[in-house]
This record gives sequence, structure tokens and C-alpha cells, in this order.
Amino acid sequence: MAQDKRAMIGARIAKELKDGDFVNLGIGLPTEAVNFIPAGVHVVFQSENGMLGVGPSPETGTEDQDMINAGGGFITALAGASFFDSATSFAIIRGGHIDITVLGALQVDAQGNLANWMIPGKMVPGMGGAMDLVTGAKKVIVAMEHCDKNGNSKVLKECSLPLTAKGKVSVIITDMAVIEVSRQGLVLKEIAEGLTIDEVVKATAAELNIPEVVKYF
Amino acid sequence: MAQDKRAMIGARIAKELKDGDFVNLGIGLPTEAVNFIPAGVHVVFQSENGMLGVGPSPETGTEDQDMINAGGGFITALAGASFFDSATSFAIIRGGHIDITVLGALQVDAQGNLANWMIPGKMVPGMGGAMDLVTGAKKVIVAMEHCDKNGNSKVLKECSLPLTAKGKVSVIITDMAVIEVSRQGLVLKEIAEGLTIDEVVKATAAELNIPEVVKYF
Amino acid sequence: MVKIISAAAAAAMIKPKARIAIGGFLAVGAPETIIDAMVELGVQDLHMIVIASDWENRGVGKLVVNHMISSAQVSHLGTNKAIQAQMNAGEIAIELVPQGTLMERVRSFGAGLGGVLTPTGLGTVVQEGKQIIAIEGKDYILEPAIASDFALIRAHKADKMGNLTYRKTARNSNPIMAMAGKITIAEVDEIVETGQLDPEDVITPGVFVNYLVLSKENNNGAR
Amino acid sequence: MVKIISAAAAAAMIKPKARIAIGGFLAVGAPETIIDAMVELGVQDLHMIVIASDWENRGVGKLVVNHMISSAQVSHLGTNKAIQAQMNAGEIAIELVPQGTLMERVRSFGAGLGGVLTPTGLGTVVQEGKQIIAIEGKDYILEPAIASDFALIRAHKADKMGNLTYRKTARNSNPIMAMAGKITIAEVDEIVETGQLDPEDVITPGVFVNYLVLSKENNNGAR
Repeated sequence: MAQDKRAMIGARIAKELKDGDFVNLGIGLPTEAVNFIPAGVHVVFQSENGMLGVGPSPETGTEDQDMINAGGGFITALAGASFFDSATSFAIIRGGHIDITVLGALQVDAQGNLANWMIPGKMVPGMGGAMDLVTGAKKVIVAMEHCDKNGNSKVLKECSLPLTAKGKVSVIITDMAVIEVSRQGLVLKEIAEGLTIDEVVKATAAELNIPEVVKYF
Repeated sequence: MAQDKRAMIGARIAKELKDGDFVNLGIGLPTEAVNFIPAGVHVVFQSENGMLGVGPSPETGTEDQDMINAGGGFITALAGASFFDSATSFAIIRGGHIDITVLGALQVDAQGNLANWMIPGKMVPGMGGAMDLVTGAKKVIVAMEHCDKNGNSKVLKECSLPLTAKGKVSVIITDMAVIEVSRQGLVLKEIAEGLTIDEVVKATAAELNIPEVVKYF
Repeated sequence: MVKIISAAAAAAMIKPKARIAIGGFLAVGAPETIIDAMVELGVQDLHMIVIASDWENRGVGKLVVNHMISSAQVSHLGTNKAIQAQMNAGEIAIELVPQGTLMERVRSFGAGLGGVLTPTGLGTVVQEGKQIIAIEGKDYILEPAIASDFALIRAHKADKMGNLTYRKTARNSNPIMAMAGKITIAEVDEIVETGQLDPEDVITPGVFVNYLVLSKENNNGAR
Repeated sequence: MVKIISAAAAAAMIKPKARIAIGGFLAVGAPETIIDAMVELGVQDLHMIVIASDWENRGVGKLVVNHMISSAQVSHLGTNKAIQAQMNAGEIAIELVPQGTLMERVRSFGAGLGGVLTPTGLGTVVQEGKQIIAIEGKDYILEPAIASDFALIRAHKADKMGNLTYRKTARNSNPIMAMAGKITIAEVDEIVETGQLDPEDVITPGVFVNYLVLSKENNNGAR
């Protein structure tokens, strides 16, 4: 994905984070959000390998081999950080103590189902911590490209890949739209500047409810 | 119980402890053992409220209000001690990491059953940590007076009081005898100096197997 | 993030029927300042989740003596005659829970688990009415999570993010209870600036803590 | 009490078919010195319990590349092409376990529990063939304890009683794996005299540890 689209998604994710939130960002696209958190909004980032209070990447040459995030990238610790073991880390996650998790996806569907951990016969990276995150976090946001490399919608009526969790996604943020998962199905809340509602609807395999007001982001 | 009998039991318990053992001593009589551990034998005592490396009682005036054992008595910490939470403490106990626990009893029986936590209609102190200790420790020793205040045997064919655990006791140490719990029932291993085998058998409600050699202790 | 409040404000949050997990072991590590404020208010009909019922004049024993507790999940009552009398009089409903099982059941709730499988209590009255599950030929009792509305705990130092350290055997059940409160209130000896606790030394991360209450000076003996 | 041994002596204890819980996360906090000694010996047909299969040239990835692993319980394979190739070729049997579930299952074994009840994996292939238990109207998957013969972990400092501290995010799964080994071997950066660790700072009490192995200097980057 082009860097401007990544930045757009990152900026939109950041708007979901409120002062005081404990947040777990998945590997890749979701981490773009850290660059867009407004001044005065203090959120605490968790790394599920066993840390709260994750700070920015270290400058080259100052990396500590024992300081990595869940993606294996080097990190730093902010004031007020804490280290703990993996069981405690997932007690925090599964126990509902994380306010928001943002994860990438292969597919999302109209029931809030998420598939992001395997493509049978092709690639099986494993679920890692994703199933616990999606099960336990108070709010689950999916951040992804709206369509795959072949232009097919990743927002589906029903996921065809093995699920990560059932009915847990609340919000889908893509390069084209912000979609809310409600009991009545998917609701188109916002579309990307420069697009029409029609273009988004056409690019989406799932049915979208269109409210009277759809904002740009 | 007279102090000389308590000391005799304490000395006999101490013989069960081997160099390197991790040991949990119950409140009261079992703690007499600490005074009789031979030089060169290093055992580590656990207190189930969250400590390994319990040392002797502090001198008067040096007590620390945050340093107590499971009976509420003031303690000290030896070099190599550690503090941990109660869940970890019982993970140590239930997980089989304690070599020996020594507990008092209201009743013990020929199947190795133990009753030490309530007398229905009379007193219900609760099981505290006793059920976990008896379930999890590698070796369970009961230390008690052979008979109750009315002269009735506390070593029974079958416990009549609610059990603490089923079939977990290995050795019974009393002021009269040392009895092993085997698959074939109770075996009289040692009797107190000055007693006859007959006297011990008469004072015991459960059947005792008498091996060819019964030592004094 | 945490707010620093008074003991009175903490006590005022707790309404009748609240389920309260309280840290401490025989009153060591008990949140005495908050307990005293609760006694002051006198809210009744509370459910208490504690290791022990402490002493009549220390720890949660004071809540019992003041008839504020209508039910309890507890492992040991032996040091408090009031709770035994109230139990015998039918004023308080007691579920006796083995201490290790109690800790795992509380931890389960805090960790989003439904419960655990333990061998403790097999062949005793503890297993009565419970599901027994065999795994690899061994039996275990299914012990469900214990839910709590509030956790009231006692720690040593807190920073302004709510990260906590404990002191010696006053740690006991506190870090476990802290995980389990829908609202967790920590009474502490001292509140330091964020950044003054070494991240390696934090026992309870601030994510588990909602409110801090400063302890009355020396309220728990010689500190 | 603990014995201090060489990495070669540690590796020599581990025989074919052994079930080994190994600490670390993407090779950070992995016991590299012991792993290297195992590779040197080349014992095969091992069962591995790990969070991730690490990198082909770091952490447990080296055991995979050298065809020493015949089965594994693991949550993430994405950084190691060798394990995916061996899995597709039927050389290695993989049980994928959600990371939080894996930690609880390992902890259960160390804590003498038969298993736990978790909502993680409900409605996914993870629940297939497992018992679903409803508690207070919510469903949970019964996840049994995972047994291990050896735990191989990496800590920072040890004293001669086997008490351990860790360093930053290298702590990760190590304290949990340490609880669960029938024999636990800790590779450490430094062994200090008993009494030199503050009892408040000990993360893994020595009761869980059987052997200490001194780490090769700087074997895991710049320490």
C-alpha cells in the first residue's frame, strides 16, 4: 500500500484512541497510528510479549537486544512502563483490561467475524496472540486495505477463511471507508476524501447500510 | 501436650527432612521441627502466604509488621529468600514443588485419609491452605498426639470427621509411635522409648502391621 | 488512568450487595484505611471474597463485627469468633474455599477465564455438587471463576500510572485480587511520580488499578 | 537445590521423545547456549512447546532446521520457513495454540491444575474436538494442561539457590515455562552469591529451578 494511504488509515485509527486508553496495536498497518496521536491524548501501548508503556523505536545504534515488540522490532520504554510474563500479559488481554486493539485482516464480514491467521494450503503463520486479543479487548478495530491485490473486496457477507474470532469486530477502517459493525449489519460511517458512496458500495462485497449522513475522513 | 513430648515429635519430624528439601510446616506442633535440624542439612521453609526462605522468629522489638507466617507469627527472611503472591505460592504447593509438608490432625486413618479442618456443629475454622498442601506436596507427614484429651485414639480405621484429603498421608508421627501408611495398611515402624509394642497397639484404634523389627525413637 | 481519592470517597462507591475481593492475610496487607472508612459508612449486605476473616479488630474482621457482610467466600475463619457466631446464627452465608482454589478462581475472573480444574478437594465435601472432569486418567474438580465488583487492596508504593509494588509478606493475595476487580482501589503507603518505579520492579501494572488511596500513617503497625 | 552445569551436560540429559518447554519470544529470551549444545548433539524426535518457532538461525528455529523436532505446540510459525516446509512435508506435527491459551495450559501443569476454561477460540477451528462448558450462561473451551519433561529457559541473574531475575522483554514466557518443567534448566547471564538478590526482586523462586547453565558471553547480542 502506498505510504499516503497507510498514513490516512493511521490517522483515522488514532482518532479512535481516547486519553487514558490502554491499547494494543497489531503488527504492520495498525502501528501507523502511533504517529498521529494528538498532543494531550495519553494512551498506554501494550506489547503482548510482556510490556506496558511501549515508547518509540530507538535511534540506530541504541537498540537493546532485550527490548522488542510482538513483531520483533526494537522498542523503548516510556516512564511508567512495566515488564511482566506472558501469562500476565494475556490475563490483561483476555480479562478485558485492554480498551482497544487494532488488528490487520485477510477478511472481515457483516457479522463482525474476523479471519487473519491462515490461508489453508497456502500459508499458516498461526494465530499468535490474535485470537486472545480479539476475544478479550473491549473494542476491536480492524485496519486493512479495502480490497486485496486482485481488487476483490476484503469486506465480505461471510468470511471464507478460518476465523480468528466470531462476532467481535466493532469498526473496520480501510483506505476507502470507515464501517461500523452493528446488530443490523454494516453501517457506512465515513468515506475517504475524493470517493463517492457508490464507489465504496461497489468495492464492498457485503451489504452496507447507508445512513443519512456519511462523512469524509 | 508437655514440652518434652512436643520436642520429641519435633526431633523425629526433623529426621524426615533431607538436605535440599523444600518444606512447608503447618501451624503449631509441626513447627517444633525447626529446632532439631542437624548442622549441614539445609532445608528451605515455605510460608504459604507468599515466601520461601523463612528464618527464625525475630528478637523482641525487631518484629516487622509485614513479615508473618501462615499462623500469623512474626518471622525473618534468610539469605536466598523470595516473596511472591498467593497464587504463585499455591502453584508451588499444588504443582508438586514442595518436597514435604507436615500438618497437625484431628484424625488420620488406615487409608491415609486426613481430617483436620472442622468438627461439624462444633468448630469450623476452615481448611485454609491445608487441602492444597495435602494434595500437592510430594510427601505428607502428620504430626499429632496419639490420643485426644479423652484418651481416644486419633489413628482410626476410618475417619469420621470431614476429610481434608483422601489417601495422601505417608507417615504419622505421634508422641507414641511412627507409623507408615502403606498399601497394605498401617505399619508400626518405631515406638517411643519406654513404651511397649503392646501399649501402642492398645492405644491405636486402627489395625497395625508389626514388622519383625520395630525401633525406638 | 488512575485517580487519587480519599478513603471516604472509595467507601462511598461501595453499595449494598456489592461483591468485594479484599487483599491481605490475617490482616497483614489489608487495606485498613479503606476498611475503616467503610465501617464509618456502615453499608450492609456485602459479599466478601477473602483468604481469611482476620481478627475482630483488624482487617476485614471489622466489617464482620459491624454486621456489614451477608455472605463470604473464604478459606479460613479460625481467628475470628464473630464470623463463626454469625455463621451459626444464620446471619452470614459462608462458602469455604481451599486457599489455592480461591486464588485461582479469583485470578480466573481477572484473566477472562471461566475457571480452572483442580485436584484439591477431591474426595471431600468441597467436591459436592461440582462437576468432576477426567483428564489423562486423573480427576479434577471444575471450579468456576469468582466474580467481583470491587477489589480493595493494599500495596506499598504506587506511581501516578497506578503501577504498584508490595512489601514482604504483605504482598500475599493483593496482586491477585487487584487483577479481578471491575473497579480496583489500591491503598498505598506512598505515591511517587511516574518514572520513579523501575519497570522491572512493578508487581501490579497500572492497567489493573482504577483508584489510589493514601494509607493513614502507621495504621498497620511499624512501617 | 540447584546445580551449576555446562550447556553440554544440560543437552545430554535430553533424550529422544522428550517434551521440552522452551522460553523466549522470537528468540529474545531464548536459551541460545543450551540450544546450541543441543544442536551439537543432534538428538532427534523431540516435542517442543514454544510461543513461536523463532528464526532459522536464532532461538528454537535452529532445532527445527536441524530436523530435531517431530512435533510442536506453538502459537506462531510466521518467521520460520523451515518449520512451515517440514509441516507441509508431514515431517513435523503442529498443534497451533493461541498464545494466551498456551501460557495458561503450561502454567496449569506447573501449578498442578488439570487445565483451564477459556473463551479464546470459540467459533473457530481451535474448539474442534474439545469440550465446551457453559458457566453462568457463557461458553468456554476446556483446554487441558500441557505436560513437559524439561523446561529450558533464559534468565538474567541467578543466585546459588536458583532464584532468578529477568531483563526487560526477555522475561516473556520464561517464568511460566520455568514453573512447568519436571526438570527446569535456566541459562543465565550471571550467577551471584545467595543473598545478593533482593527477595522482592526474585521473579522465579529457586524452588522451580534444578540446574543453572552460564550463558556464552554476548551470545544474544549486545548485553
